[in-house]
Order: sequence, then C-alpha cells, then structure tokens
Amino acid sequence: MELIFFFIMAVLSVLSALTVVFAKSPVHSVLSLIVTFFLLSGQYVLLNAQFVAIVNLIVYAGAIMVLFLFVLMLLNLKDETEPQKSNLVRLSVTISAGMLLLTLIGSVRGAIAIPPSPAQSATVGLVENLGKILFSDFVVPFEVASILFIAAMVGAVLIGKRNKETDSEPLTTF
Amino acid sequence: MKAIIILFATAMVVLFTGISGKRTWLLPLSVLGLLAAFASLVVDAQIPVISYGGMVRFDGFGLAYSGLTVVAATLIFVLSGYFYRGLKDTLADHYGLLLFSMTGALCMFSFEHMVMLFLGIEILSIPLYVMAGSRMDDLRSSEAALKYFLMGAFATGILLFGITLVYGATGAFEITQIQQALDVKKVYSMPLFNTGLLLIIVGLSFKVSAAPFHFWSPDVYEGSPTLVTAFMATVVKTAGFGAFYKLFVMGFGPETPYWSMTIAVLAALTMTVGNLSALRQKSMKRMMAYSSISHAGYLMMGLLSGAAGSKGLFLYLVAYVMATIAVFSVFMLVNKDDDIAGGHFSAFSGIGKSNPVAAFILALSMLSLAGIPITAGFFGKFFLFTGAFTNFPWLVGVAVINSAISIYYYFRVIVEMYFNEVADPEKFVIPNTYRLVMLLAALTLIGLAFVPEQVLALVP
Amino acid sequence: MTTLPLLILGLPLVVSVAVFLTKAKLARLLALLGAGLTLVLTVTLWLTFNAGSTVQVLSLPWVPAAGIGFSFALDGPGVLMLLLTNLLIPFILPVACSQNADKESNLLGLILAMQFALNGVFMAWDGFLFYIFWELALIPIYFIAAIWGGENRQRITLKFFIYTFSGSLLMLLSILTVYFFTQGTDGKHSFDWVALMAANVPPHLAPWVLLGFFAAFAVKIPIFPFHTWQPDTYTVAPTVGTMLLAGIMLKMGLFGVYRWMMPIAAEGLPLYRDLFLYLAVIGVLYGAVIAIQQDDLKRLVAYSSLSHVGLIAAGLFVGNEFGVQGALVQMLNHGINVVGMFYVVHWIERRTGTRSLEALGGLAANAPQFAVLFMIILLGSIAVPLTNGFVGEFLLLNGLFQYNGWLATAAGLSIIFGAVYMLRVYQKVMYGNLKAATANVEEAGRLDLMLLSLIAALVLVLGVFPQPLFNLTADAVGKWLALVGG
Amino acid sequence: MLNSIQVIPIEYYLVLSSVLFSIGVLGVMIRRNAIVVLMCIELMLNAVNLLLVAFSTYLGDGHGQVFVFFIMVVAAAEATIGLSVLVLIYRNTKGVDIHQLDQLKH
Repeated sequence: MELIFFFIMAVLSVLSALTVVFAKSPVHSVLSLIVTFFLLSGQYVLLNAQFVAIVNLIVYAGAIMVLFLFVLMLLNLKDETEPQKSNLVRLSVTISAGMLLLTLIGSVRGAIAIPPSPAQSATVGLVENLGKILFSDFVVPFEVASILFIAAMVGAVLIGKRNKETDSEPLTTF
Repeated sequence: MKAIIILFATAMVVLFTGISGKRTWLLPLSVLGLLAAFASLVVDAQIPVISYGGMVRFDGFGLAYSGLTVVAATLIFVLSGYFYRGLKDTLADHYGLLLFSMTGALCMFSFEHMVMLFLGIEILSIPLYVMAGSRMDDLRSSEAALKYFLMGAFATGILLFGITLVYGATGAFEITQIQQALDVKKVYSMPLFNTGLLLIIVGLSFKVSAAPFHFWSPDVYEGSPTLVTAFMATVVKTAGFGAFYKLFVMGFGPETPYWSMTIAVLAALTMTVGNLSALRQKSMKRMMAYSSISHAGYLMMGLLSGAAGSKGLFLYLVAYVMATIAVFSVFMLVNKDDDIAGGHFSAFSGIGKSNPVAAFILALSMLSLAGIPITAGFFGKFFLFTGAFTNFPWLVGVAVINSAISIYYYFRVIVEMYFNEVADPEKFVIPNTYRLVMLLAALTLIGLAFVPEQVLALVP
Repeated sequence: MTTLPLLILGLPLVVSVAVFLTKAKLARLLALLGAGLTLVLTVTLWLTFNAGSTVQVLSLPWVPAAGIGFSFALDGPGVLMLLLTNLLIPFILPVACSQNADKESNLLGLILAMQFALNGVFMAWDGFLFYIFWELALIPIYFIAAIWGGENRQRITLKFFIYTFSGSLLMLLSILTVYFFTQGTDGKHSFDWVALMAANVPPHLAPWVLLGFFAAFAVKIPIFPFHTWQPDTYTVAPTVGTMLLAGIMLKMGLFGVYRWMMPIAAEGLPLYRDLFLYLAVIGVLYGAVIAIQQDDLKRLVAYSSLSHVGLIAAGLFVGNEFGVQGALVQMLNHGINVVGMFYVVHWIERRTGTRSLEALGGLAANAPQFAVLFMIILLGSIAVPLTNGFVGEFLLLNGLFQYNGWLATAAGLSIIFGAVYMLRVYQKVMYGNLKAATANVEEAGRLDLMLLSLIAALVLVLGVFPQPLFNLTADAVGKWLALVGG
Repeated sequence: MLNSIQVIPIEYYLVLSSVLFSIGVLGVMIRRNAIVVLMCIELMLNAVNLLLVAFSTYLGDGHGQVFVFFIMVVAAAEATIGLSVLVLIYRNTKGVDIHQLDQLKH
C-alpha cells in the first residue's frame, strides 16, 4: 500500500519537477513547483515526519511561492519572451546533469549499510521531539538564524531604497 | 562566541544610530566594535572547547583565523570612510550588512555542527549579495549581485546535498563525531560518503572560486563596488578556506587519501586557469579576480599537508589579505569615481612619479602577491609549498611554474607605474586613513620576514 | 673576526637607505664614502683572514621549527668574492654619477642595495638564506635596467626577470628536496649548508636535484642555450646595470656552482658532467663567433663575456684542481676586465653618441692616454701573458685539457677568436680616419683617466703577481676537491 | 504509516531525491530566466530536504529533521534577497534574462 503511494507520488513529483524546468511560462513553472511541494509533503507523511510536512506546506507553498508569484505579477513577466540557448549548450548541459544523476545513483549501493530503526522512527517526527531538539541542542543556530533574517531584511530594505544622494558633497574630512 | 555577539551588537547599534541620523558616528562605532571583537579574541583561551550542545567548537585555530578576518575587516572599514563619502541615508545599512557578514565569517571558523557551517556561509553571503548590487543605478553592479546570488545559492544547494549524503553515511553532523564514525564504521569506501565529499568539495570550491567553478568571480569582482570587492577577496576567501580546512583536515581526517587527490588536481587546475586568464586581462579588478583564483589554487595546497597545514595556510592568508587590501586601497584612490572604465591598467601610468608612496606600496604588494623574496608572500608560498612537498611533489612543481608565470601580470602594474612615461600624471590626494592602512599593510608585508615563527605560533 | 664581515654586510644596506632618503650631492658623497669604507673593510678582512679556515660569522635562529637560520660563514673563496664585489662597486658608482640620471639618488641607492644582496649571497651559509639573497639581488638590477635602460626596456627586462626567477624557483625546489633528506642537530630538517651536505638524497632523485640547481645557475651565468636574455639585457641596461650584471652578478651563478651545486648535488654529477661541459664549451665558441660579427660595441662585449664565462663554468664542471683554482681566480679577473671594458664602451658612447663600430674611428689621435689604458684592459681581456686574464685562462685550459684534450682545444680556439675580435675593435675604434661622430672627441677627463688607470693597474699587477689570490683559495680548493671527489 | 519505512527501502528515497536534485541542476544550467533559475534552486533544496528527512527517519535521529527547518529558513531568506535583486535588475533593464546581462564581459 505504502509502496504504491510512494511510487505514484514519486512519478508525479518527477513529472512536475520536469514541468518546472521546461514550462514555457514562468507562471506555469511556479504552479508546478507548488504541486511538487505538495507531493513532497506527502512523502514526508509517509516518512512519519508530519510536522516537517506541514511546515513545508506553510513555508514553501504558502510563503515563498506566493512571493514568487507576486514578483512575477509585479514585473509582469507572464509572457514568454525568453530566448533559447543553442542546441549544443542544451545538449552538453543535459549530458552533464545526466552524469551527475548517474553519479548520485551510483552512490546508492553503499546505503544498504543503514538499518531502519522503527522503534525510534515513530517518535522522531513528532512536534514534541523536534521542539526539544530545536530548543536544546540547536539553540545557538536558532539564535544565529535571527542574524540571518535581520541581515536579509536590512538587505531587502537597502535594495528597496532608491539611492538619491550619490552625487552630494563629501561629508567627511578623513 | 563573545566576538560574534559583540559584532552582532555593534551591527544593531550602528543600524539604530543610522536611524537617528548621526552619520559621523557610524564609522567610529563600527571600528570600535571590530576592535572590541578583536580584543575578545585575543583574551580568549586557545584550549579547544566544544559547547552549546555540540554546535560550536572554539580553539586556537578558530581564534587565529577569526582574528585575521577581523583585522582585515577593520582595515576595510577604515578605508570605507572616504569610499562612502557620497552616502548619506544608507550608510548605516551598508555598515550593518558588512558587520552581519562578519558574524557569518566567525561562525565558519568555529562551527562543529554542519548547521553552523551552513548558517555561517549564508550569513556571510546574503549581505554580500546585496552589497555587490549596492550601486543601485549601475546595471553592472546589479548584474554582479544577480550572478553572485545565483551562483552562491546554487553552490549552497550542492553543498547541502553533500552534507546530507555524509550524514546518511555517518549518521552525524558534528565533525568530531563524523571522524569517530570514520574510525569505527570504516565508511571511507562507501560510495555514499565519497559522493558526499565530492559534492561538498564542489560546493566549497564555488565559494572560494576554485576552477572549474570560478567563472562567476571575475564578473562579480568587477561589477561590485571596489570596497565590497576588497571584502570578498579577503574576508570571504579567508572564511572559505577556514571552513575548507576545518571540514576536511579536522573532520574528514588528515590520513584519508580519498579526497586529497581530488583537491590536489583541483588546486593544480585552479592556479593554472587563474594565472593564464589573468595574463590576458586589461582591467585591474578582473586581473585581481583571476589572481585571487590562482591564489585559491595555492591555498588549496594548505589542505594537503595534514594538521600542520593550518600554519602555512594562515601565513599565506596573512600575506595575501594584507597585499590585497593594499592593492585595493591604492586602486580606490586611483579610480576615484569607482567606474569600470577607470579600472584599466593605464590608470596607473606614471603614478610612480606623481604619488611615489602609493606607488611603492602597490609595487610592494605586487611583489608579495608574486611571491618574490623577501616579502610576506614569499614566506607564505614557501611554507605552503614545503608542506605539500612530501606528498604531492608534482603539485609543488606546477605551483612553482605558476608562480613564475604570475610575475608577468603582476609586473605589468609595476611597469605601468614606473616605466611608462606620462607627460603629466594626475596627482591624487591620499586621505590619512588610507595612509594608515597602507602603512600597516606595508609593514606587515616586509615585517613578516622577520617574525614568521611568531606568526606561525599563533595557530596551534 | 666575525664583526668585520657583519660590518661589510650591513654597511651597504645602511648607506643605501640613507642614500634613498637624501638628494643629489649629499647622496653622491654618502654613496661613495660608504662604498669606499666597505672596500677598506673588505681589504682589511682579506689581509687578516686565515685562508685555510671556514669562519662562522653569525648563526641565529630565524624559523627554528623549519630549520632556517640567519647563518653566515666565510672561507677563502668567499672572501675573494667579497673582494670582487666591494672592489668593483666603487668603480661603478662614479659611472652612475656621470650618467646625469633622473633621480640619481635612487639609482645610487639601488646599486648599494644590490651590493648588500651580493655580499649576502657570498656569505650565506643556509640554503634558505642563500635563496633569499639570491632573489634579493635580482630586484634592484631589474629596477635599474627597467627605469634607466634604453629602448624596449620594459619587454626585455621583464623577460630577464621571468627567466632568472623561473630558474631560481627550480633551484628552490632542489634545495627543498635535499632539505627533506637532512637531519639537523635536533632531529629536524635543516637548511644549514653542513646539513644539506650530509643529506642522503636517494640516487633516483640526485640527478633532478642537480638539474634544478643547474637551471638557476645556467640562466644566471649564462650557459648556452640559456643565454638568450643576456645580450639584449646587457645592451638595453644602462652601463652601470651592465657592469653589475657582467662584473658581479653572473659570478653569483658561478659561485653558486662552486658552493652549492657541485658539493650538494655531487651524486648526480657523473651523469651530467659531460653534458654541462659540452654546453659550456659550445657557449665559449658561440659567444666568440657571434662577437666577431657584432657592430654594436656593447653587444660585442656582452658576447665576449658570454664566451669568457663559459670557460670559467667549464673549469668548475671539470672539477679538478687546475680547473677550480683557475675558475675562482678568473672570476675576480673577469670582473675587473669586463667592468673595464664596459667603462671604455660607456666613455666612447658618452663622447661620441654612438656604439656602432662603423661610425667610430681615429680616437687614438685625439685621446692618446685613453688609448693606452684601453689597450691594457683589452690585452687583459684577451688574456695575453703578464695580464690578469692570462693566469686564470691558462689554469682553466690546463684543467680542461686534463679532462678532455679535444674540449680544451676547442675552448683554446676562443682565445684566438678573442684576439681577433678585440683587436678588430681596437683597430676600428682607435685607428683609421676620424668619422663625423669622432671628430670632436678630446682626451678623457681626469676622473675617467684615474679610474681607468686603476683598472689597468689591477690588470697588470694581478697579471704579474697573482700569488695572493692563490693563497686565498688554495686550501679551500683542496677541501672542496675532497668533498666533490673531483 | 509506521510500517512504511519497513516496506520502502532507503534507496528509493535516495534515487528519488537524486532525480529531483539533478532536474534542479539541469534547470539552473539550461534556463535563462532568472526567476525560473531561482525556482530550480528551490527544487534542489527540496530534494535535499527530502533526503534529510528520509535519512533522519531511517536513522531514528531528529537532527536531520531539525536541519530541514534551517534549510527552509535559509531558503526563505534567499528567496527574499534573490527576488529583491531581481526587482533591482528589472528597474535597470526591464527584463530578467540573466544571459542578456553581459555588460561585464568586453
């Protein structure tokens, strides 16, 4: 049963990921990316990671992708005006991505060494457990992530400001 | 940790001071904060401590490298007073972002858990994506920001996949535990682990702009405001190599031959590609970009000489950082308006006559970057090459040939300054702050020859 | 005993800095005084030196962890090289003053900096220190040639720099290789000369070590076919630069062969000795043949120098008593002769505005005293008996003959060639009809005559009475032969 | 759902996330529209997330899943900055084709 779910969602997510890459219109790309995220959340549920699944939906599908759509609409980029790369470039890029895929899949062979540990797995993905880890072991990264957010906010504000004063008088006597 | 907190607090104070409109306070405040951070690094104990739930590890290595980046950042801040003379409202934002970036760099020297490395890289990079595009009206600056951002984010993705594979193979994110897992479980031969290592190498190579993942850096270096370029060439490079060293030599073990050959090949490729491309450049900033690529190649040799490599790496970074700051400080004076057209080599013509002091400092930095005795750059190269000599003699050979090639383009600047007759070269004013930075850089470049032992002793 | 060499090493550096900081007259005075004092100190050292000994001048730790030290020592040949350097610099400085160079104090300062580096090269007893001084000597001469040089100087001097620097880097690799097989006093590796000597380099590496050293020295000396930088650089450099290069700097290469390459890399020598010798002798003939065809005086002297130096190098490579003894003595003598020759060329160019043999002629009539002095220096350069050149060349050919008669014969031809082109120069320049360029030339000035006669006096005195030089080198050569297993 | 990890081998997740990751890399290299490139980078990050969660569950170790939160945090911050840079570019050029921006190569 789970295996069937897995395969259906896996095939669909690969298809929608391919749509992201090959869709003519950026809006279609965004929409299929959202579909991919939903399918991945399904995988998380299969993996007993219900909390991650919900957060994934809220953060990615809910926030980030809306931001993308918003920018697309703001810049009015719905129309397909993108010039294509030459066939040679496309071919070589596809080949190199394929090689990457082969390498990655080649590395699967060694993964058998990991035995599943169902006893712990049942509780790993619960909010209680994750919250404990986040606020005990991960408290420093949690705080440090706030620096990241402030930096990103200040950066976005800086870019948002129009720089009007570049040609004013020198102010310092250094 | 104290230094990270001090820097973050300084950044916040600077941002609030900026809101209240006290423009002239910003620079002294920032420099004060940096000096306080440096002082806190100096008084910290060098004994390795893993703390905060196994997230961070403070040791002599991290202190020394943090100290170097803080010094470099301080010098760049001192230069910024004149460089940002035209900025009014956004100055506080600029300073705040640079200070945030510094906290990221310090995280990269003190991480124990991969999440700290990852956050450190992002905190270092995200402000810089913005700073690269901080000349708002200039398309080339925006383009630099976009390229830097896309390449940075792409590299992050690759790095994360690598970290994940290593996690899958070893079951741990902490570098000490990874090393234990390597000892106990013998996962060296696992394809999963090795693919992970490969992806981490690729991701970090993007960050330190090692070939063949270097192609973004010349455009980004050229398009960014020169002060930001100086920051990228010094602080970011140092941070990248600090992380590289911690991860590979301390984490994945000094004795493993699995990755060292990969890095050796990358190093040879990087220095060769960087040097050969630098030969053809006409723009100073592009030349410095390719030169920094080739230096990344030399620096990678520091990863191949085992635990002792951190000493040579550090000495080389000191020399490289100081010389680079000196070069950019002169460049910022020559190219006052910071436009790309003014960045051609010919802008330096004749300054040997009009501004002998600046010309001397620039010449000294070029000699040091080229690794000519008795400058600091030579000592850096010497210790790096000596370290890698036992295991990779062929790589040292390649590096030596590259050092000889690099003379050609470094000396082109010297030739422009001294030997090109210009009827009436323009004499530019040197602000006192620039004099101070140049003097400090020059003293380091010459003085290092007399105290290499003491500098090496800073790193355990 | 140890303070005197340190003074000789340090004084030029101090004076150099002082000269950089002062201007015009004062700079000249300082420079000349400094060089003169250094010469006096060097002669004092020579007179008091016990030629049989090797004196450790200084030994301070520098980077103890890596086995690097400030280590200086002197033996007889070392003193000889100091003598060469500090004897010639006082002749070179007046030439610099006579050039009316732009920013003259900088030129003088660079020459003195060069003197410091050269003295360091000849005294260094630590492989790392030797390399540092070796490269340090390159920087002043690069700037001298590139700032005060002639046409095309940027390209040519850069070529010169990259050539020599690349060679030196290979030498550094060799030194490093040997270093990794050393055992210092406390079990660590060491760059000390004694430690490097005692290192057990595996047989398969020994030839590479030798070749690395050879690359650096062959470029510097220069040995055919590594000489391509030399004629251009000699021509384009200002006369002071050429004098420094030909008179002293290429002796760095020869001295390097003597002090570092042959003793330390002796294991690889049997394999390559013949190759080196043939290259050196080819250089001897090549230089002489090309010199015959030259019209430019400076270029001609440059090629003749190539020829002479090849012979000295051959003497060292042969490595028997006659060869090495002759090479050491000839290093000093060649320095004196070549500086004299370039002085003459410089004087002619200054007075007539040309270096072309075709444009010159009849100078002897107007400048008879100059003509005599020129003749003496020229004879020394041809190596006529009773001049200084003869002593060395005789020993060198003798040494070469012991090793291989044919090589000696071939090299001996160069003396005949030397006579041909040198006498042709003399005939073209001094006799014949006055040309447009030479019509108004008068007798050389007092200072020029004085300096030239000093050089001429050295040519004659050392030709008749070379014994003091042999006293200085004989014991050291004996020890050297024991080391290299000549 | 508990028995799913006994039914589905870890290799399946490895293959799936490798495929998604490679599609993301392919998109970054093949597309010229910067927004789509950014989306492909998000796709790469999600492939990483999937694999992290899979490893985390199979190893019974919560660190992997917490790591995923941080990746999401960073992805959000990156998206903010990336989109503002795009707006900046748009203000200067009226277009976001990354390869038309070749002012810097001359």
